[in-house]
Amino acid sequence: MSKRTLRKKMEYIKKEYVRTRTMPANWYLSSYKFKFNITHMKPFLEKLKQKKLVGLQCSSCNRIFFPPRLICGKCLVKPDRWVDLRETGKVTSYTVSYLKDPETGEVIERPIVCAQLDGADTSYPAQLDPDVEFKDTYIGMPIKVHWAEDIKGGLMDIEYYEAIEDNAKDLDLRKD
Amino acid sequence: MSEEKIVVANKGFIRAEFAFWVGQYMDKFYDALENKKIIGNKCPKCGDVFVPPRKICGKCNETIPLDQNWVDLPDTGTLKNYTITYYKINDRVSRKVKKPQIIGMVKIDGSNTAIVYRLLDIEPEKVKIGMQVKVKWEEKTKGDPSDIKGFIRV
Amino acid sequence: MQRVGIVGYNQVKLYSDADYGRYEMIYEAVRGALDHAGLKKKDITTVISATNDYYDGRTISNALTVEVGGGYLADESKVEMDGAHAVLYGLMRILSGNHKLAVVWGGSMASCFPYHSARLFETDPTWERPVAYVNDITSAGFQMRAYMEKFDIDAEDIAKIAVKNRKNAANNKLTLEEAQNPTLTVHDVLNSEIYADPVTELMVAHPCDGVAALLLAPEKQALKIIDNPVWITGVGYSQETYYLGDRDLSENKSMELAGKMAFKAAGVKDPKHEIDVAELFESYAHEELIFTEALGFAEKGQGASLNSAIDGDIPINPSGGALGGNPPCATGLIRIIEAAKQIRGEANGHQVKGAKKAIASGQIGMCAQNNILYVLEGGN
Amino acid sequence: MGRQVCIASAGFSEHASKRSDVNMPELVSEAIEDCLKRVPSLEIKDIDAFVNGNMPAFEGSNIPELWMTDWMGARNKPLMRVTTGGTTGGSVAISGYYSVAAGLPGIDTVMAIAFEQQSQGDTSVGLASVAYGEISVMNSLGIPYDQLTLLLSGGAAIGIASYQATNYMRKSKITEEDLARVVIQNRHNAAKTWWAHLKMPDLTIEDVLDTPYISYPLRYGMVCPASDGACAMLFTTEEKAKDLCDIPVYVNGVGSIANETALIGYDGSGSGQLDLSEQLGAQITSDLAFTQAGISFPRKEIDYAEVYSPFPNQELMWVEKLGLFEENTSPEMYKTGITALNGELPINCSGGVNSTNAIGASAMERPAVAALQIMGKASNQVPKTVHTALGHGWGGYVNLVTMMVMADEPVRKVK
Repeated sequence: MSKRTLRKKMEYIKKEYVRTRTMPANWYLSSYKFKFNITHMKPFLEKLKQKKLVGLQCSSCNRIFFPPRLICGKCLVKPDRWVDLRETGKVTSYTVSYLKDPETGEVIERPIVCAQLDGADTSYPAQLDPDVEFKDTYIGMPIKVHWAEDIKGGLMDIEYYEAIEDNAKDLDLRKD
Repeated sequence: MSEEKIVVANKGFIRAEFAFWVGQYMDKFYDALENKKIIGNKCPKCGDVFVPPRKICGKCNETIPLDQNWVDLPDTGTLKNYTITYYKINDRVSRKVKKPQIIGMVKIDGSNTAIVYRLLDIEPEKVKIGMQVKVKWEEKTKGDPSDIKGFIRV
Repeated sequence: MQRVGIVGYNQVKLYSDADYGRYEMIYEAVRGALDHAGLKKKDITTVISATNDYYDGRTISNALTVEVGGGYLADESKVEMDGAHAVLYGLMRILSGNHKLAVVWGGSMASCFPYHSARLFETDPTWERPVAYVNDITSAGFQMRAYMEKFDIDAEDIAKIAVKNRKNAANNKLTLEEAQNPTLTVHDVLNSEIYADPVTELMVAHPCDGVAALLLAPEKQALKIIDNPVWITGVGYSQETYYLGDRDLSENKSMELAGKMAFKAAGVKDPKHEIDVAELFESYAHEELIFTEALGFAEKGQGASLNSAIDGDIPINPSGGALGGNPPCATGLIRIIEAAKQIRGEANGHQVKGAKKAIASGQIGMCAQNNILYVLEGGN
Repeated sequence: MGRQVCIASAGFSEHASKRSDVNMPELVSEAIEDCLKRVPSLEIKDIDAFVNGNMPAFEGSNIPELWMTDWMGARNKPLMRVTTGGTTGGSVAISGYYSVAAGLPGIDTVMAIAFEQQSQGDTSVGLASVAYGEISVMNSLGIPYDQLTLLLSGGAAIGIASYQATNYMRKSKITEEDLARVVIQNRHNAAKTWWAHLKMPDLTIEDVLDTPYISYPLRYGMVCPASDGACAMLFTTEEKAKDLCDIPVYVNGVGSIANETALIGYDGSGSGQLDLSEQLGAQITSDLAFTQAGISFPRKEIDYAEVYSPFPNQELMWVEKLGLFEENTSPEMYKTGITALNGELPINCSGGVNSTNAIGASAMERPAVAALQIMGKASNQVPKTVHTALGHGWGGYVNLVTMMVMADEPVRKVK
């Protein structure tokens, strides 16, 4: 956690234990490899290049996965139908991250959201427009894809999600 | 799918560090090693002597008190078993080295267990099970297992 | 013990560096097992996986395999031992009466992790691990030397086992290509590179990539699912002490105890004559001999005199055994699958004639510290 | 089919941030000693089998059961190792139950042990490695690592909890004060539990709200500690348990239903759980366990609950999702003292995970404390008689749950 410096001590009843020596050991994840089959991502990434959004649909339970999934866990089959999705969606969950700016050392509060595209049945962590204050973020907030300037055919082509006007009449749904 | 399969194999790059508390029994043992001495502890029930010391004797499930039953042991022992290997293993990789290592299982005289260390200054052909060996101490001891550099033939 | 039916199984072919994603491989194994039994995802009530955090390079190695392993909204758990131990937990869950169909899968990809380093993590970190003299390689050498010294056995006898298993592996198309060798000789084995003298490279079950899955069901359900389930009638498992210096490495106490427990449960009184085929998880060729003796197929030190070829007295590892490919966490599971295949007569190319009762084993630890043994039977 | 299973005893080691005086096996042996103290007629050699577990990557040792064989008394005994991350303890307890229930010949008395010596390891790297592969695959799909770190600053346990907290806060409209109140109750309870870690008898709501945010809305003062500790439970058959102890605790229902992975998901394919505070897995698990235990009205029939709540918002959420309270009413219950030690439905009287978190052991300490409450032997014993209790565990990638329902009376299994 990056906020170590800001910690304030909380006192509790402590017991002291004899301190014995330690033996060192390391776990080098650098000696590991992680293998993934990403064949199913290829059509998705190609569509992204054309600024189009597609989800992968399980033909057994009709759930639509965005980003595409290798396996539908519910049916234990490979989803194989591509469906077009709109650029709009909503925030399903959010948190605020506190990261230090590497240059100024200032702690920046930025909202990280889980975005669900309209029509899709899954959400994924994404970034919100940097201009949106974290205090204005709420669950159910409508958002729209903001494309990056140079499209590379990667997940970063969706640079961030911008907030759009909330048409919901029921303002109760907003966070207080 | 008829398309060609794409499999990516990504390398990791982080590392986790660990520091294992050795506990008070082993701490005493390492204190002794630092002074180039070997100590063990004795099960009050069956009388087995353990090197390194343990809290519980597995045979009788008897707890050995921390402040009792310590035994001073010599730095000599008998070779019970050995193997020769070109492999060297550490936490990160295993690799093959040019010069083989002879790893021996040595029963310290007066103890009932055996410890595993390198055999030094001996040709592989001359190693015999049952031969008498002696600890070769590291010059600068640190109070860890590497204080015993290995065993040499008496 | 009530019998539990094996109703389906599947094993992905073993590769030294598979062109598979991890999730894809798990999915293929589990889906294949369901298809083999003609079942659907919704039939699964519990899933037990066998993976290891240090083999997969991730904490909670089962957390992200829920979907691909068929665990979505099923009672899920993980046994961090050999696949054969995961079968034990699946078996317990079935026997408790709480579950109707258990999926057991296990495996890992040895091409993705430093196998020997991960094994080194098993050693005592306060004493042995900093200097790393005790590891899976040296312990193999100690074990073979102890066995040879105590019973005055030639390395040739042990090499013969490696030759037999590697030849058998050549008849089993699911084994590792590199392990198969129909023309191997004892001379080749003894003159291959030194692994940990007296063990040579060809006596070692080298780790590889692979996943296997098995379906278990209680007696009544099993008979509804398929006509010829294979029954697990006995199981035994045990663990012996850790420090190599405390153990008599020339024999294997834990296998002996596991064998006693399993044979008692299955009502096997004379294993030597009742068992038709054995699939043992031997990490090294000499372990097969030590196990045969521990199980009472031969007197202590006489293991080499037993004819364990595919047409011998007791065929041992007709599938090639672990020497035919050793995917960590799956090998024991594959042994059970191979034994089940023998009983169902599905072992193409390496079928033992008239196999009705089989045993299969799994192990973990240095010098097979923890062993598990199953007795499998056919017939309704 | 299947046997009746009883808990005859449970034991703990002392928990602290650094148990620097013992190594892992010695820590475990402490818990076993404490467990056997409560069953004087049983010796370690009478135990037929062992089930073990911890969270290995937090501790740096692979299958440490092999090494600690002698310290547990497991020499030449059957042993099985079960690990499922945060739920490890719960999974080990459940496998202890199944080991007895299965009725394998010769296995009647089973010792289940869960432990963790977190001070030895690197928890942050351990947590990062949960989805390390997923992070790398997202990188291959075009997200640079610096972006990923930002996205995944909400990826570790605390991040997940803050997602849950925002979701829960939206639904129940609670304030941070409500969260702090839960913390106060736990820490005060911990002060009365001998083995607990964060004993804070004088903590106030203001103290908690005075600490900085770690991740909105969770503050430093609300978050669980990292502890070293071990827990042991003794499972046995009905007949043997009656001999061993006065009040055998019957295990009537167990469940551990897994849900879809959340947040980045497996393969980096996104979250199957849209609302992280929904916890479908927990709901189905509690349904399953309550059905097995013959409980139709948990609110009325459960006398005591131990839920796995490293963060206060989770405690509020779990008690609702497990069916103990109506949706969005639990903050009120904490305010009115219903969940306090002398309340109608006391919750986490041991101080809960919020006060003591030795990850591998935490989920076992829940059923262990619940069982001791039924026996009347818990160190912070509730004044009323406890007949039925539950112990719950949570972990994995927001997707694994364990639960055990216990009572002083058996629910007979239908043959």
